[in-house]
Amino acid sequence: MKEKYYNEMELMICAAARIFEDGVSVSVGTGVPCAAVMLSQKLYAPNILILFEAGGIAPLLPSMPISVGDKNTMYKALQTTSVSDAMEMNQRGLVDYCFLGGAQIDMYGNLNSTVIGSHDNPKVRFPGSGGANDFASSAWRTIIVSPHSSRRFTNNIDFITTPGYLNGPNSREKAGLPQGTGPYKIITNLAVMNFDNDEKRMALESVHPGVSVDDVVKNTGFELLIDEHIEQTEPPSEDELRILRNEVDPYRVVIGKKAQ
Amino acid sequence: MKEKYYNEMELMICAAARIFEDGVSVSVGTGVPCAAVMLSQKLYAPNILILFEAGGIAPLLPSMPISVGDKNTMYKALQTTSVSDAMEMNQRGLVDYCFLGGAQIDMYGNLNSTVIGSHDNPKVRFPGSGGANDFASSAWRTIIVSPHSSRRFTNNIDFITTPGYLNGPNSREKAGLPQGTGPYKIITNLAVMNFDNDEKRMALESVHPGVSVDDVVKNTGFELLIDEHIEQTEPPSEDELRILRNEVDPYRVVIGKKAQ
Amino acid sequence: MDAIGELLGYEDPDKMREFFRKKSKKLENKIMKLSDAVSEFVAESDYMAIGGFGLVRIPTAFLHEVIKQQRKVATCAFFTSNYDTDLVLINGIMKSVDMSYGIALEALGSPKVLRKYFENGGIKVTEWSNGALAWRYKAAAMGLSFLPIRSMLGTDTEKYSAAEEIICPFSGKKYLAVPALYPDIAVIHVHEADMYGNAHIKGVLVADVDIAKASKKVIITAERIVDTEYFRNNPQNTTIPFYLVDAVVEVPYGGYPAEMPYEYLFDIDYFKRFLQAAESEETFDKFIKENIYECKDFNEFISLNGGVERIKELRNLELGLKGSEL
Amino acid sequence: MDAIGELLGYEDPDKMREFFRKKSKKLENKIMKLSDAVSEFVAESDYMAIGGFGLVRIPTAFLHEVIKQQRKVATCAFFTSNYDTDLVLINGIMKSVDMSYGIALEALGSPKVLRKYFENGGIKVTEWSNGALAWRYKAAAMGLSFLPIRSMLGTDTEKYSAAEEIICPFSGKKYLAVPALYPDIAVIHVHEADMYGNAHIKGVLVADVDIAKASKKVIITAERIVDTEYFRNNPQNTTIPFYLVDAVVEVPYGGYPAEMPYEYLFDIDYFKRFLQAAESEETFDKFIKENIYECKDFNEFISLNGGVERIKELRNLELGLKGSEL
Repeated sequence: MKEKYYNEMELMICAAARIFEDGVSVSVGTGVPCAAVMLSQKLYAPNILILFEAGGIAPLLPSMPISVGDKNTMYKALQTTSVSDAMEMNQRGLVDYCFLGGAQIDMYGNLNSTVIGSHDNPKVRFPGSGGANDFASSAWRTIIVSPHSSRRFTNNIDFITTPGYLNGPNSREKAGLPQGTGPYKIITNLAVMNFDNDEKRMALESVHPGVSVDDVVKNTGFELLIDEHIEQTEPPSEDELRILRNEVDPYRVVIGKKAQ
Repeated sequence: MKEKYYNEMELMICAAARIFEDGVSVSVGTGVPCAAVMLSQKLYAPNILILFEAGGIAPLLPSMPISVGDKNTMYKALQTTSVSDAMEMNQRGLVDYCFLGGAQIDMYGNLNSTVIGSHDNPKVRFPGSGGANDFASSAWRTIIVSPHSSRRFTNNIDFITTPGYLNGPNSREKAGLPQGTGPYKIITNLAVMNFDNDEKRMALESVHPGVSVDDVVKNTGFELLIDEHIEQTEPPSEDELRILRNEVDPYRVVIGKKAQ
Repeated sequence: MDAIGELLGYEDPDKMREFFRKKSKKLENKIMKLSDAVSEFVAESDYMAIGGFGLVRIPTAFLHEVIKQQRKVATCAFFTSNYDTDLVLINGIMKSVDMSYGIALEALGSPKVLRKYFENGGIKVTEWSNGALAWRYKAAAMGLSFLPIRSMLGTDTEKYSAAEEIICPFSGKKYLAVPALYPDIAVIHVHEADMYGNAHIKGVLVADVDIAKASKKVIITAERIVDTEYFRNNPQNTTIPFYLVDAVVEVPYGGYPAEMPYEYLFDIDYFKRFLQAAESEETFDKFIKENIYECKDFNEFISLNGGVERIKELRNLELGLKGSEL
Repeated sequence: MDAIGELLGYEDPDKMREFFRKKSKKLENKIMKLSDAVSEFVAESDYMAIGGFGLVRIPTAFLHEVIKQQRKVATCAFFTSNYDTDLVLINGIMKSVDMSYGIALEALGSPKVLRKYFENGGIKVTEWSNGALAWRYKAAAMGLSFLPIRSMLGTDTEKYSAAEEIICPFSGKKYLAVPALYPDIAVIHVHEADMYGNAHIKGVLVADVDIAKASKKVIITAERIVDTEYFRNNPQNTTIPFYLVDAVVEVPYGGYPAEMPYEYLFDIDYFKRFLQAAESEETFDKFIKENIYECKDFNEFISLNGGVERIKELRNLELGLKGSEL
């Protein structure tokens, strides 16, 4: 039924777009994160401050960038600057949210985007951290966007590229990472998850329409914290879909892709 | 006799101007140093790279600056940048010479421009280090320009604002300062001095025309190293004086002052 | 060497992160009247940082207003500073300062009356070099609690600073760690700003970008307000981005009697009068009274010193027009 | 945590100071032919750094010439890099690399053939984040052997790096010290340069200013050569000053198929062909042969891919003209 009027990618983008309070700063890359902040800017958070690590600060994104430094990332920007400047803005505590993905995620929200297999003899070599480790280290809240499968959601993570809560409570602080930071929400094609405040472990927040709690459990390779009562993720509204399809991504660069 | 065709200030400027090889970089402030590099640029070192710590890089100095960040320091400059950028250029080893002065100088070329008397209850408070300590720490060669008196040239220096050879051989390196740096020459209204390679102590190099070695000794509050044969400082040439007076300092901003 | 100077303007970097987190990142109209900016933002407990260098791009209008309102600050960085810190000294409640350079108008001389503040032992000085203070701002600007540097080592400047020696884990070399400097308030004079606080500085930047990033509150005074399109159409013009800025004040000629690069030269005659007056308490008080307290606003101060006619002369001098010479 | 990665590109800061001391600071004509710049400056023992980011402002012409001449380098920083390091990999003699991001064209996908270089265990990787590599360049640019940072701590990225943990003497907090990175050679593509090497970059600067300061030899490729007056009349345009630069090469469209901000967009069709070809060794070898080895120069490469007509299209796309859309 839901397929009638939206797809999984659209749902994920809309769920992400609703997170932001007006006036927050968000570091984004290409794809879903960018679509989400563009939608948010148009509907919920007109003052959202968008930044790209290549140096584009507060552009009026006319359409989806393909490269993190391309013309869209500096279109009508309020500043064009450098990687270190953007990273130092983050290190100073000025980045409220960052958006990340990964090939593997464990229950503490640690991410792997480096290798499958051993580091020195990998089965699959991924691009590496990029700016992910930096943003996840110092941005106040990390949002993770990912397809949902037990292969990806696993505690047998081959390599921690990017810090979540590391080994649990206080381990970020012990490692030297800035206080009060860490993963905040995870949005997949099945559900929205967050992190338990005490245990710093992943907890189910809502399941998408048509998805059962059991579907999520089956597709998660570790034990999720699950409350007795789990809400349903609010489906995309008409407004959201209209703006997403007509203004944010008219060429279906992102929403035309499969979520998995 | 010499007063007939040049004054002490002109002699000091000309003596300084002859130090620079073509293509060296020199950090300068206002006054004598600036006149010297301008003269040098016009006569001896057309490719001299002049920098001002406020951020003016390679200007075509049209006339004497009065402030280290004023319009002359950026006139037709090849770059305008920042204090830290200039200081980091120096820290990277890119500044060949710097020019400094001080209220007191000891036999190791340490300079005081902070206080006379005790630090917390000074008899006289001077402006402080400014950029002097930074340049003297990391520039390859420090040139000191000063009036010559036993009050100024003293080992009872009240405060080491800016490092010369500190306590003698190896003490710069032990303190952590970059290798191979230190004071190079001292130009006063009486003489030119340099530093003994082994002892790192001040040595007389030449006395100005009309000045005896004894004059220099009497006006120096510590024992100078003095070779048996001391040269006479080359007096300003006609070319030097013509350019200095007509092009470098036509309003006699510097050469109209007393050297003492 | 153990440094014995007082550590001023330092805070824990995580505490500062919490502070910066709460700063508004909204595009809001931040334009204020000069008098309101002073009364709203300058507090007695403040550590103040001032932009510009020497006789260049000093936020004079703001500082005159600080004196007029008899607003005092607890401490201040005397960094590349001349007339600016002289003005801050006039209010005279500072007990401690960070100092790399001060109480001298470079080649022009030193105001005797103000030097006495230090020579009477009334102000405790923590010593730094210009580089060290620039790097202290930069440490804060980079989100670090310290930066390693290679200056000051082995000198009394180090001894009377609040720096600490550390060892590089790669080279084994000794470095001096300078602590981050987080001013409570910074005042920076710029060429152009928009209503949100985006600001453009022409010519030498001194340490103003790092000061803006390091400071808790940032006041921009601007020669003129421009439309935001000015920045959106050339985002490399944005020397200081809006999200760092708390208030924007439009003050044409707001740097006078200092130089505003490409706009007007410093007024050397004014500074000579200032230095002359500073020879005695009596003449100095009279000078300050006439030039600051009794001027109803900054325009009146400019009028008193030659008005727009004088500015025109200084403009011609700055631009090298009409064979005018310094 | 003890990091176990190989330390690459590091040197003692005093040794580097000696090196930088000897670099010419003269205003000399540094313009060279592309082929000469490659043959004169690229050596097999080199650590190479490449300017730009992702699909943007890549010195393609220079890198194609490196391949044509079969010049190899010993190692390279895979930093914000896509097509650029892909090209360097083609010569395939690197045994160790510093890597924060590589072998992927961001949203477009990953060249399978080149990924194999890593998956076959033929290249040892020292891991970093983009921030860490940017800061490694910055440490060198600041004249420091290290910089403290707050990234990478607690992760395997730290473990497989060559960083060291240190304690801030003021806050007592743990920091990661990253070692300075001094490339032997850097190649940076810019909008305008003069014959002396003064260079202007428009739009995002990525890490190119720090790379230019950190590197022993710096090659600038420029869309166009301009007169030095261009810089003297607006010295804020000088993104990279002449004294850092060893050679200047004029290569119009020298970034193609990458984007040159404000000039031409990246050629997404080319990159799709590239990725398609990279599905197998055979098709990839053919693609590289056609596009690089068999092109007598960079102009021929552009002609092969649509020539100036294609550039015009990309220019219209870049500038958003004629309702053209990506």
